[in-house]
Amino acid sequence: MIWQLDFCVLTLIVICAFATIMVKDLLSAAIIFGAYSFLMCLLWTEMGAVDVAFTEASVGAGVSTVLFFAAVYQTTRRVGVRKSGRMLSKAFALVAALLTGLVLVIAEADFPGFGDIFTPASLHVSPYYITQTLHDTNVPNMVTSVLADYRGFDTMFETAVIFTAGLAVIAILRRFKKEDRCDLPEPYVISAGYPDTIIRFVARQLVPFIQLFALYVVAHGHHSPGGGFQGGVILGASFILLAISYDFKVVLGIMSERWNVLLGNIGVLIYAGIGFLCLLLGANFLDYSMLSKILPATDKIMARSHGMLGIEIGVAIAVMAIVISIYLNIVSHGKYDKGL
Amino acid sequence: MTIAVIMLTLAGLIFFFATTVGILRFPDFFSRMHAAGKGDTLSSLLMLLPLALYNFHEFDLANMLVALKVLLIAVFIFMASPTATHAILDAGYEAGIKPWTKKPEEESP
Amino acid sequence: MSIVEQAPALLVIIPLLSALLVNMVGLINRRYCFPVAVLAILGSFAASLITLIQVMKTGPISYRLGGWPPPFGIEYVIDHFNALVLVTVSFVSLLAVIFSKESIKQELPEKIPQFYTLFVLLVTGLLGMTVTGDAFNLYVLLEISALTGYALIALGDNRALVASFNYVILGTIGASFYLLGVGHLYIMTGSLNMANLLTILPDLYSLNAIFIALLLILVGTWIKMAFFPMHGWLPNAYTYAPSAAGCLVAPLVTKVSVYIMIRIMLSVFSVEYVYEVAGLSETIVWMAVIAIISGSILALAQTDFKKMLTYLIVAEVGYMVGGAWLASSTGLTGAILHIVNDALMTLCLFIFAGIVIYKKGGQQLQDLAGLYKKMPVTMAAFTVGALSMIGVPPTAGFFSKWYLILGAIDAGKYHFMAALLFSSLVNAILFFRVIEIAYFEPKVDHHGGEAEEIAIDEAPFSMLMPLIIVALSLIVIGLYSGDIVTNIIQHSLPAGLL
Amino acid sequence: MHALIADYNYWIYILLMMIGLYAMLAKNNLVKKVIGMSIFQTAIIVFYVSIGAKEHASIPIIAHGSGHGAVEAAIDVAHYANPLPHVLMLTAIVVSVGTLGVALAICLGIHRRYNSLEEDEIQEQLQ
Amino acid sequence: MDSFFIGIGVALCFLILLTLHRAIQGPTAIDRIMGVNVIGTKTTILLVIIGSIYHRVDMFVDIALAYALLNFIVTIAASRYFHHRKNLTSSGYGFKFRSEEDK
Repeated sequence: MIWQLDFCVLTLIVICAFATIMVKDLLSAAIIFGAYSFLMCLLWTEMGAVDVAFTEASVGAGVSTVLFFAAVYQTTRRVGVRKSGRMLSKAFALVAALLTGLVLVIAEADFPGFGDIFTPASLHVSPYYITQTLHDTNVPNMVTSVLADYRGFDTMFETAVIFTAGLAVIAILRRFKKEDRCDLPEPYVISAGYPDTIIRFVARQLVPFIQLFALYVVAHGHHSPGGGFQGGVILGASFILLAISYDFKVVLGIMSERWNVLLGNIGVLIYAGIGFLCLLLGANFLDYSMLSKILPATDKIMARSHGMLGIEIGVAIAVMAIVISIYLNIVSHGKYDKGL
Repeated sequence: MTIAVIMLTLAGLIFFFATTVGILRFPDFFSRMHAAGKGDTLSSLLMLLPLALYNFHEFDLANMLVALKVLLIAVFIFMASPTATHAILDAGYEAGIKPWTKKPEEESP
Repeated sequence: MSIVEQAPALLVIIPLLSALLVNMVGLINRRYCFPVAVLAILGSFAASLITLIQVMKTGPISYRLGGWPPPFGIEYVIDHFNALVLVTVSFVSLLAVIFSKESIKQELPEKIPQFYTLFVLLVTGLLGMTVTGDAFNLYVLLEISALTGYALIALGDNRALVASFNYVILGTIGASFYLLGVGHLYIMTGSLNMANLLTILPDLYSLNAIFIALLLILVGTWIKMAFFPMHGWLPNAYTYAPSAAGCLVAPLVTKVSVYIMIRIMLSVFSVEYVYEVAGLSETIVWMAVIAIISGSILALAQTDFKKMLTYLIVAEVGYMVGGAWLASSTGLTGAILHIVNDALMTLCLFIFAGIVIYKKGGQQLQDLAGLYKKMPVTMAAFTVGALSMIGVPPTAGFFSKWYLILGAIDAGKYHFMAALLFSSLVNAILFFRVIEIAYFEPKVDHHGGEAEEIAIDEAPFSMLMPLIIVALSLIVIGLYSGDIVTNIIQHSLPAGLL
Repeated sequence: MHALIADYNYWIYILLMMIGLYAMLAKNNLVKKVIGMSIFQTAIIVFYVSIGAKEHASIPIIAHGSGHGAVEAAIDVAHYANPLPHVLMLTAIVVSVGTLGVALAICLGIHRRYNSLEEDEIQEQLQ
Repeated sequence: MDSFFIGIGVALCFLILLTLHRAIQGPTAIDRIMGVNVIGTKTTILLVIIGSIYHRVDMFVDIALAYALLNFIVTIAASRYFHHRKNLTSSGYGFKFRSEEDK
């Protein structure tokens, strides 16, 4: 960590958070929230959490902000004022927030100092990961090895969470029939927009590059920050770029809705399937070392490394499909006709 | 080498500063965008170049790769930043922002 | 590898894999979704039964995921308490999924694959939460079950969306508080494994941070279980959810949250800490008393049958929280037994409500008029559920309430006993009102006057069967609750308790 | 100076948490609540990542550790940041993005049915 | 050299603060998009600088690159909003301003 930068960035973050909450326009709030996640990414990097920073960069900058834009685009920018009971709800929220803050401040007094080397957290379990990761798994990136192997079960459910979210968005928003149970008129008549040649040209040049880069991030996750999740989000973001700069139909032409759902399934299935394969081979669930039985020319350590690569690919596929699906559903309000 | 790195970085910083002042002080959206679009692109190049140089202090393959990647970011910013500027400007024009003129009664946001 | 050894993993993996399968099969033909979902939950029911038998034979089981030793990897720990909750969860979800077949065809015909996938994922999350021995893993699973819960509730009618949104906000606060509490434990100890935390924590009991960690986790779980002042999201969410979703969410989500609370109390903090050092016992029992009384009173005020049930859930949560904090082993026994019984009772009543909605299209109390003649079997099963809710002897509800009252007397907390009796009284009033409407009130015909002959018009068999099974099981569990207590629950109580 | 900001991260996380919680409870607009929710979740991430930070430590990727079996003789634990909180927070970020997606989807659904994102206007229509 | 880079980093943070003023102040939403875009570029540079301070630039370049890519996508998405909804001046005036319906 670099405490000078730490100090500056944290101050900026608080300013951003305040502004996001205070600003009385949803689009502006979404934009400032984008800046907030940029700064968050900076904070993680400066504290040495490169993988978290990568995820925040791809998620915060790539997905969350665009999702907010899409949602604001499909609803409204207006922020109204509560007509009645305004002071009461504010007072209640203020009391709740202050109470929580007070409790946390009391707890904070007992914490070891920030950046201290001799804290329980850095003395108890984590030294094992730091010293043993190369020995156990031959993966120099400890975050990847802990994520995909030592605590691989968490990550499987993390992928399942994303899958659930995608499915939930489809279940809530997708309108399969032309007419729906709701008879309210469409809230807005949306002007068609027009093709912008410059943006299209640049996007056309960039998309293959972005996708190549995403594959690199997935494959190189053992040695550098990155991995399945980040790569998947970047892949998904490249499709989002296509959908924004070209047309909704272009993305659907490359990847139909059915394929998209199927890919999301397949991604999680690869992860759980590799775990299940280990179980069938006689080890515990997700114990990749057993994969050395079926992988040619690998010992138990390399089998762990390969197993991790396999699940990273699964995560990438699932995350890509789900990110696309969530975006398409939100931006077209579940109708899959046109978007931003 | 170190001197070159320091000089270039400082130059980049000055340009960044100029950009920021432009963004803050110019009277209307289009002129602000002018400052942001041009200053940003140039100063990021001026910043990334010394950083690439700094990593290239020892000649070896890994370092060269890193330096190339840093330059790749510069190339990328050179592609993306003008496009983004164009997109924002276009959006502003579409949305109907009126350019600033010196006449005080026509003062627009 | 033997199936017995791998059963702890299987009981979570089978539903997860089948959830994916359900979705894929749904792309081909949505008729296949239901059988796959049933098979999945049947599989995990079998696995949890195997686990229960194994636990009763050999004592607590530990399963290492990925083969890593506990503080470094994630561990499943199954003792008698888990195993009992596991069997309950999988049994209830099995009945709920069978019930959902017809109901979902009527309510959400175009979203069957999504519904079943989310349904099975919710079961996965609940089973995983029950079985895990890692504090952070529990958070991830908590979020799976929460996300599926939000979506399943949002599938209901227009009001359901608003209710679901409130649930999202409050549920996120709850889960985040839990995560924050785990973070406090982590910063003070460096470990996330529950068993490991239990051994490290005693040296740190004097610190404020540990107390606040407990407080944060408690508040988090309380929001999730809708303990009284934090119950705001529950009534609307459960009332307006699709009835098939309600049958799964209402009996299980709050109960599993109660389980988590007790698990954290016993397996992370020790009995001495939570009951003596922390000094929260008195306050929380009072809170439980308030929860029981206000839940009951709010239930009295409802005209909507389903909403009445949701307020009863709020009151029942008060039973379990209060019982767990009585600081007596009888009280804790009562709370654990009540987790099982309340899950079954709630399921019974929600299936009944689902059948009424399916047949009548409404859920007001007046819609129940004349039902005894029309649906005698349904009403008989409902009566069993209602009697159990009131606490009439042969049914299960009586025994857990009995243990709770004994526990209250043991601990000298007479206000809690009074609240329990008051709540039973209110339940009696409520359900006799319902029974009266259904039995005596004439069904007003459109032609005016009383309809002379009402043909028996029962719900389809796939809806009736789970109702009958759950009603029977309420009686069976009531008859065998002594065995359950001596063979299972007694083993899960910590040694240090009176 | 250094001692003064030793706990700065923890203060800021509490502040962010309070901002987020306030927004979730007090704001009338549903999307604003969702933004508050995101801030609330990032506050927890700040807390966790701060646990993992170590002074003068590098990022948690072992340098020059390539090749099978080429384990460096001594890996100094103090030289690398604690990877475990990073892993946990990766999961938490993913969860928060999932929650964000679902929450926005519900917002859209509500807006379609009630044509408003304001809590009090929706409540009025519900009555 | 490290302290030089830290100094540059702090200076960039200060410039971000100034730009943030524009991003928060507005006056229009498009001004904010511009401000955030500039902040994004500065952050990209800052990421590489932090990498230099850690002497592990090879690990940070990927993040910076991904960052630049996604910053571009966000900017495009935000500006496309105005191709569909031409309601710039209705709201987004000043920091504390009236709320207006966008039609």
